[in-house]
Amino acid sequence: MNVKICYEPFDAWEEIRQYQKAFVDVVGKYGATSLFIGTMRDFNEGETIQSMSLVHYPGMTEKQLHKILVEAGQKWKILDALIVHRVGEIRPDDSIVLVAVWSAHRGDAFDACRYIMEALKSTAPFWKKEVLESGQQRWVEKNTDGYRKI
Amino acid sequence: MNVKICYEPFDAWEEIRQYQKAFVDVVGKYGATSLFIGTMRDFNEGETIQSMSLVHYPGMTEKQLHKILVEAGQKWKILDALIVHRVGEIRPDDSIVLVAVWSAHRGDAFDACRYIMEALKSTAPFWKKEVLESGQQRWVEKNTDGYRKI
Amino acid sequence: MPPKAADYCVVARMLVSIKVRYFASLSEKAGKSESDMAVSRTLKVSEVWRLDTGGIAMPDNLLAAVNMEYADLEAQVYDGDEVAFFPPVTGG
Amino acid sequence: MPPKAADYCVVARMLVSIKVRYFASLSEKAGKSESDMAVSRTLKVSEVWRLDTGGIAMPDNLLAAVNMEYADLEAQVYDGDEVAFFPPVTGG
Repeated sequence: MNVKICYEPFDAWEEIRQYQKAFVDVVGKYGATSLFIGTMRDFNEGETIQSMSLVHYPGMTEKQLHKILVEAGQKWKILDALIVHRVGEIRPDDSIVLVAVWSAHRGDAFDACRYIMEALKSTAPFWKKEVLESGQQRWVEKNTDGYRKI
Repeated sequence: MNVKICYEPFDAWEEIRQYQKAFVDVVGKYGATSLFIGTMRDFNEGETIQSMSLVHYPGMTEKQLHKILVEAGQKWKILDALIVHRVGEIRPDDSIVLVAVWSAHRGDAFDACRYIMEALKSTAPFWKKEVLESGQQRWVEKNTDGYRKI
Repeated sequence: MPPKAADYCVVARMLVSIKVRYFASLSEKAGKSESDMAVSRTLKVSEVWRLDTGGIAMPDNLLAAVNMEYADLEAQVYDGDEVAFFPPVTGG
Repeated sequence: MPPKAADYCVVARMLVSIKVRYFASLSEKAGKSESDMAVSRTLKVSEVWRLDTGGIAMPDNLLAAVNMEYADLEAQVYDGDEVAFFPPVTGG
């Protein structure tokens, strides 16, 4: 299980491909991979967003993300899991987060991937500051609950 | 929304990357991508599996998969969705199925991806015949329910 | 203009062509993967099975499709239709 | 061997060093992103906020961590600890 913080743009597909190359011992064991990729949109709460600054708490972020992966591993049967999260100056269409879970069966992979994503959104110390079209900046105040239907 | 049947091995990450290249009109609009990849395991029901033959009903398969995508689009707000499914002779570690859903928010992407996968597993006309270590062949009799905890 | 007697005769001798397909374990059970039936009336899906397989017992979990859409065993089959029989699907 | 009076004196003059960090909107509110406090006793997290910010009203949704783990505002802070204050997280 691995956590990676990226200071530069990352290619989610390439990250996964590279990570899977090291999968010598679980080849043939995993039947299910569930992934989530969060991508920067060019709109939020009715405004056009030019760019975004993503700050984090180095040290606590990694600690908290590892904790989330361990918790997911206690709740579901997972073979491996990966979190990649971007920080720094972000542009629309950049990947912000990648969560991947590998398991023998799909129920575990889906549930664990979603759990990790929700736990990350509500507890991992990252904060977004948006730059609006006008150049005005604003902190994003809170994340929504992804399980709730909007 | 697109459906693709592959007669040869496919690289899930490359399929996605290529598919996203055509995303001119939704760039900046999707904040969430949920993916599922089903991979061939080398074991099933207590037996080692050498290879597998995946047969389908050409014509009905595509029709049924499109129907599933349309239904998902009626239930959730999705911007695009893709299903890639392999048929033919399959080896352990080969990708069998890829489901990808793009939407503005993660709740819709997660829910729709899982729905599509479960609907595919229970209604799309594909059948697996496993070749065991002994060379003996057997048809897989039924798929399990991926929402139920095993 | 009222139809003439000859027209009725043509109708009575109508030919209903049905394409039948079997998939996965059912093609092994039926001993064929497809056949073309020609009958003189429309049939129910279950009758297609009975006539085309020569009366092989219908499996409990049999699924059927007419023209590539899932169909009930009681559904009616018309001339030119394609009827398929298969076991529970196991893709994905 | 019982402690000597001199040892008690040393204990009474103990120095508690605490690193304080502020993130996101709270670093703007506090006017700093970090500071080093030196006090003569252990403090609760809420006291660290009060003393280090000079009494800025505590936001309702304030979150705190001690040594990079979420902590209650009533939690005790010891010498060498790092205390962080931040608003609700918005990553992902």
